[in-house]
Amino acid sequence: MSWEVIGIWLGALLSLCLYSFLYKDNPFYKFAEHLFVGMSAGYWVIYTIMNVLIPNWWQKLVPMEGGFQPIWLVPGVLSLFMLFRLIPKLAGLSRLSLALIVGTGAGISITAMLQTRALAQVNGTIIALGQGGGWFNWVSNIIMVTGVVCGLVYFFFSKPHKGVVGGAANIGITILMVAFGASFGYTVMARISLLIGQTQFLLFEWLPTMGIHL
Amino acid sequence: MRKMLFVLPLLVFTAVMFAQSGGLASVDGGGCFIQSLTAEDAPNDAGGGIDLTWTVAAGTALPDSMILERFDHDGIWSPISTLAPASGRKTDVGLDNDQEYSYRIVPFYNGAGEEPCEAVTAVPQKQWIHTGRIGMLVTLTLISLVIFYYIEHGKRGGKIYIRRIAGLTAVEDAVGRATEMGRPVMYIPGIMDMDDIQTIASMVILGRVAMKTAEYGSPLLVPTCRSVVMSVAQEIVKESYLQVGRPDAYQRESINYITDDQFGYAAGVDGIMVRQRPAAIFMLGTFYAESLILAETGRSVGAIQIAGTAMPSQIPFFIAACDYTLIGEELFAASAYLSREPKLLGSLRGQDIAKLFFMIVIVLGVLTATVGEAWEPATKVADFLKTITRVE
Amino acid sequence: MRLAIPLMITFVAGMIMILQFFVPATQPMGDSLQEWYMIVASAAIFLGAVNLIQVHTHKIRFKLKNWKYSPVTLIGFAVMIITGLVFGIEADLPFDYLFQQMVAPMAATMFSLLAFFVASAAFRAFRASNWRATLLLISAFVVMLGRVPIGSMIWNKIPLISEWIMQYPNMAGQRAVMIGAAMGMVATSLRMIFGVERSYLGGAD
Amino acid sequence: MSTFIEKLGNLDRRVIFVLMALAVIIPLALRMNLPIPIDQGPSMDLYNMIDALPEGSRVLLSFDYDPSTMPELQPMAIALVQQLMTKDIKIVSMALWPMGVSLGNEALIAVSDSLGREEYVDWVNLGYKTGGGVLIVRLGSDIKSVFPVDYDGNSIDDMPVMQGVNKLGDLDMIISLSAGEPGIETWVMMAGDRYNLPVGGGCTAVSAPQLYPFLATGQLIGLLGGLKGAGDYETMVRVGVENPPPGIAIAGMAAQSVAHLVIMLFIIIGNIAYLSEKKRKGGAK
Repeated sequence: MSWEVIGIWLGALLSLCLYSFLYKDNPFYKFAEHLFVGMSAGYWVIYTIMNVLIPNWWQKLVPMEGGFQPIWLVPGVLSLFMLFRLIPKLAGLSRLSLALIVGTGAGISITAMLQTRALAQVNGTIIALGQGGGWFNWVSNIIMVTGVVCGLVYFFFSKPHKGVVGGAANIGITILMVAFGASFGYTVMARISLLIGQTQFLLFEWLPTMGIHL
Repeated sequence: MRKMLFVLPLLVFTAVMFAQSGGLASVDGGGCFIQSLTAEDAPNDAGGGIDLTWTVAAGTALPDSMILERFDHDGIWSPISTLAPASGRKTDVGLDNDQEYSYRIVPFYNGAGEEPCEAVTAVPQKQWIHTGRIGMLVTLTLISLVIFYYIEHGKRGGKIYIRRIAGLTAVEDAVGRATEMGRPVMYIPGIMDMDDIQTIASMVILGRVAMKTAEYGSPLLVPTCRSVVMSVAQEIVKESYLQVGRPDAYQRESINYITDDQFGYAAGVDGIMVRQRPAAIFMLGTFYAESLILAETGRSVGAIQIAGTAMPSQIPFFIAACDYTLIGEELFAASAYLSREPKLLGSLRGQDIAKLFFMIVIVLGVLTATVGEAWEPATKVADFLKTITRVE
Repeated sequence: MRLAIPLMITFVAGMIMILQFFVPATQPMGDSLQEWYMIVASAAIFLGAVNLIQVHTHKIRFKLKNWKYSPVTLIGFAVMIITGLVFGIEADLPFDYLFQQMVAPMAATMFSLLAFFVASAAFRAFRASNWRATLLLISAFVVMLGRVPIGSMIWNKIPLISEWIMQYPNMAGQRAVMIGAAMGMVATSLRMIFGVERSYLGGAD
Repeated sequence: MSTFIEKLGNLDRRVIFVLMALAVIIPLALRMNLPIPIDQGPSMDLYNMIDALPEGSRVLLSFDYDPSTMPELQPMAIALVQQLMTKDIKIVSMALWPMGVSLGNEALIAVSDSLGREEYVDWVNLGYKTGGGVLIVRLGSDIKSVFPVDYDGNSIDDMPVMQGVNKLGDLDMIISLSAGEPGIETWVMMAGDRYNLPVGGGCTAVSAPQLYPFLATGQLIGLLGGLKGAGDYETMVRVGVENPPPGIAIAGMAAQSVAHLVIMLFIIIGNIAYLSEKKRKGGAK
């Protein structure tokens, strides 16, 4: 029995264990779930060490061509502070590391979100209603622009949704519902694709190892 | 109010919109197979770059290949790149700022280099303002000003209304119901790390939910996908229990790390759901494909589910499988809604004004663009609006 | 006072990231900051690892419910760590083999459970209980039909209608959500950077 | 009668699960085959955009997915590589997802061998580095500092395919096959918008709707959505090619159709049950 066949069996049996959850919770699922959690946690630890900490930190602190770059001690110390969470007396120091993570994340988000999610979308919505020509495009474009504007009205929090604002918000939530329905329908296919992929694995890779060829 | 001072430097940047061209050097080939070669400082970079463009003359014999050479302060011409024998552009990078560099192109026929065309010179410089992002800088400055203005307004006791958000009025009922049934409350903060703004928003809401579970005395389970989120959650929940006066009821071990793996996390949380049978499940934060795996399992154990995310692709699944869903920005309004803290309500008011600004831009832009098709001058307004919302 | 230094770090880090976006000359500074932040965020994974070990040894020691499965988690974790440290992570070595043959199929299986859940969620949730729910139902139904060849066999206009729904109402809705959420994110980020919101540091004010 | 229909409305979800499983297994096991009509739209746009690139152009192909989304994205990878290599376009590939590297390599090697292309001359796989958006920004200023060596550990300095490619701006187009973040949206934000490069690619069907706005603004030039997009692309790439390799995506489409029908059937049953219950309750008043 080759390593490849053993691998296929491992994968297939674990898959079946996890699928058994669809019926109800059972010892097979519990086993696979616990194994999955443990192995994946271990994988990410190793992965972080090998792919981030060694190349992006250690090899910069102590470059292979020799020398020592003390500036890289700073992230090292901050990382250490983060781990001080484990020592109650020193736990407060981890706030410094947390502050760096949150600050950098917030700074990146502001520009990235404003650029890609707000300004670019506003820019894309500024169109001539007659664009494309013909009454059908007029109607479509009007639906689009009204949808964006009324959708935004729905997200008004500091104005009561009454009168004109209420009417617009109602149109807004209606458009949102149509959008969510469409997005759901569009996604069904992807979800089934995944099942197809797993089924193909079981039917065309695992069954043949037992001499069953479909 | 002091906080608003930060905008001053931003305004100064905006004021220095002056052009900073490093000078455009250009030569006409004059008989050479290269019709024109230009070199100029690469725009909007931290320096060290020179943009080169060249066009090949039509009607002359094309060389087999061309070599781009650079003359730098070492005083020698050194080849830096082989070019395809066609018109093109290239950016030379890694240069020293404020030094002069010259470039020329040497043609190769049958493997032998011939007389190069005339050289051009440019000086790389760093820029202090990204010219393609000035519109965005102005917008960001305005939005920040408005938000901080209303935060101050709220702090000073200005009255700010907040509309009803169904999912959030249900928080208290959900926790209450869990207590009656003697079952735990589960809080899932998404699968991203603390640098994600949705996770941060979720942590703030967690503080509020924890106060409720502390008051009602029902156990709170917080399985997390990230280590940092776990430790922040522990800190926040502990603080909430302390504030409500129930530090004894805080259980650190019920807030734990599962695994960084997206589906490993989903498998683990599903397991906890079917075994602990929480009566209320909160799913607030950034979610990807695991959203429906969690929500359907939560549904099958009969929990009241309140979900919220700004991920457009996952909202439909939460709507289908949960009792209440906070859509997009509602997630960020949650902390203000639950706490009614004036500064947060103020911030929300500021966000509304910012949205109003974008709505006006859209409506004005669409109207002028539409009118512009019949009456030319109106397009100028639309073009202006498109320019300020375009970001390079 | 104990929060003064962390709040200052948040402010400086946030401002550097904003600045480097608008001021090209400061980009190198932004790049280094991002590298630092990546290192610190990654190193925190050890906190989780310690927690995982604590939780499961605790379960075993006190024989809590389902404690018999905890050794499975611990062994799985240990095996990955040991094979990774001993053999490295290159392809075709034990660590990679275990990942490819065990972890990856389990992830794919969990992911594929969605096919079932999508069906049950659609069955239960898509009821024409009011006109808005009916619209949601119809748009989901039409788009679903438009995605598979059978849709166009029933009526060749269905893929076009489905495409139209995606391009207009869907796009309008997505845009409204995106712009709104962006404002929420910008405001939250600003509150973080300027220390208006600080509960994440533990302890309100 | 009405009570039976109403009972159907509260069907145990496990019945649905069984039928879904059968809907997928039976067509696959019997190898049902349904014809695929190609849609006009984002898939066609991507095809045309690549088709218009001159011979010898350089394209960055980023494999931003992992085995869990292979069924949808791997067929796209193969079809795209086929189109690029057939047209003699040079491929510089990399991955933002660790598992994407080997998946991408499989596709590259398979197609490259069948068409007689040469590694390092016609294509190269730079491998994976962590960092997502940050990484892309760094690639924008200097590729060599991020990837001094390729996936196999060879220095990229000496590779013909990398001649003249120092930063993202030296490439002609970016294609990302993306299963989420970091992925196509990251490329749009960090590379497309910043360096004014055309960005296209493929994604899982689930993320397609949220990428639609980027198509409309031109931030994305084309997009393959899910298995359908992959199937379309396979069909387009196969046009005019002698003895095309068997399409992986086409095979799965039959199962897709049947499974969709089952779900739609359940929605209809659910609604009939719901309406009949409502009617009866209304009548009883």
